[in-house]
Amino acid sequence: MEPAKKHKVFVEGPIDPTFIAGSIEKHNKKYSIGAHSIFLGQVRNDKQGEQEVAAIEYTAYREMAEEKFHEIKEDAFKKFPLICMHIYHSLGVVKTGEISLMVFTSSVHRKDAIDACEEIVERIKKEVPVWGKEILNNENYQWKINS
Amino acid sequence: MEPAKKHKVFVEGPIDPTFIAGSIEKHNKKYSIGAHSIFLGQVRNDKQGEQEVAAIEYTAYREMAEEKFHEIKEDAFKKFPLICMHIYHSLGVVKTGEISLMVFTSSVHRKDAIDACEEIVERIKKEVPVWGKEILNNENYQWKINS
Amino acid sequence: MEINVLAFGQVADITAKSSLKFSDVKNTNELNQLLLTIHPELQNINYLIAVNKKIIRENTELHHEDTVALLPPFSGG
Amino acid sequence: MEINVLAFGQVADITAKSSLKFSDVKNTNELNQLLLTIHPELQNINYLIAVNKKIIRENTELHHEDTVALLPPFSGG
Repeated sequence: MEPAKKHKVFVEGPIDPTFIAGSIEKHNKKYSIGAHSIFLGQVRNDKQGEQEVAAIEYTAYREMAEEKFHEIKEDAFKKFPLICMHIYHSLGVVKTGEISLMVFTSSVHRKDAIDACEEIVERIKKEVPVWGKEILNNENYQWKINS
Repeated sequence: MEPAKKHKVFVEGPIDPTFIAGSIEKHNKKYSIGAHSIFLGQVRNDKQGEQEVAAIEYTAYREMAEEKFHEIKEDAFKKFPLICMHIYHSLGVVKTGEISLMVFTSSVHRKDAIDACEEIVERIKKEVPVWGKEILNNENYQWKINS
Repeated sequence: MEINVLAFGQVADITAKSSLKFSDVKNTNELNQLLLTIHPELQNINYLIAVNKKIIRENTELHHEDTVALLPPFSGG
Repeated sequence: MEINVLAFGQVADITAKSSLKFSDVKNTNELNQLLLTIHPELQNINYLIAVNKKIIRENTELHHEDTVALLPPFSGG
């Protein structure tokens, strides 16, 4: 089992699909893995009256967020028999259609990866001090609200 | 919403991570998507006494399997408000560490993509006439059993 | 009257062929008995039967050119 | 005695600064009252308070060089 190292979670700008492919590929020597579960958050063009969201600018209370990500990872490794876990979250501007969050879990049996991935996503949305500023077409903005 | 077209599900050999990246990238003009959930099945090196699994050779009752995949897709589109759904399954030889199944769902809100992805994976394992022949190091084989 | 029988997985290991032809078999029960007579090892395998791609749970009448598939437990994914 | 106050999201929109310094504030209640006096619009925002990166729910004593963060509802992901 890979220890929950204090890996960098934050990346500047969107998360690139080829980076995700690289993440998947890196597991092809971990022969005990039977299942990967991947969650990707993509920026939506939500409507706001006449306007729509063109991008989200993410800011964070970085030191606290990094501690919280580390805690979430450690808790998940304790609760689920995971072989690997990776979390990436964007900072700065991410346009609609681009990816701002990736949670990637791997386990021997599928249920553990699936359940862990879902729980980690929920905890990130609720517990990590990150804020999304939704930038509208007309350059006005509003603060994103998580459901 | 994309209709559940009779897309090809079966691919010869393993599913390549760069192919998965291409799948993700194709959604970057679908601005209403907020969440992707991806499940990947990877071939494990399960132990069998002194031997371990080196590869799985997949065969299928192809016509029936294709109808079943289509039914599973249509049911998921009816049950969950999905924007996209993609299923790929390998036929032929897939070595340990390589990927043999990909289920990829996309929706506005995360819960729909996550729940649909999980349900589709469960149904594939139970209902689709595909068989995995586990080829051991010493070239013996045994038939895979799904849990 | 002729029917096609398709064998998969462990069943095909036993029949040694993935495709067989039978004549004058009235229903799936009769087919099963015939198969078990030819290949007694099939008794140890828990296979389902599909007629024209639909899994059947009860004895089913067979017609000319029906396709019967012998399906051991699925193990895809 | 000096404390650092960090403002984020909607709170920073109101304070117009992301980092503020205060002197001689005994506890978080006192800090809150001070902030509301300077920026009455903060009354409309449902922010949490973290002292040295730990969210606190009750009035908490402040010490020299403590960092207090004003955290509006999180919206990452």
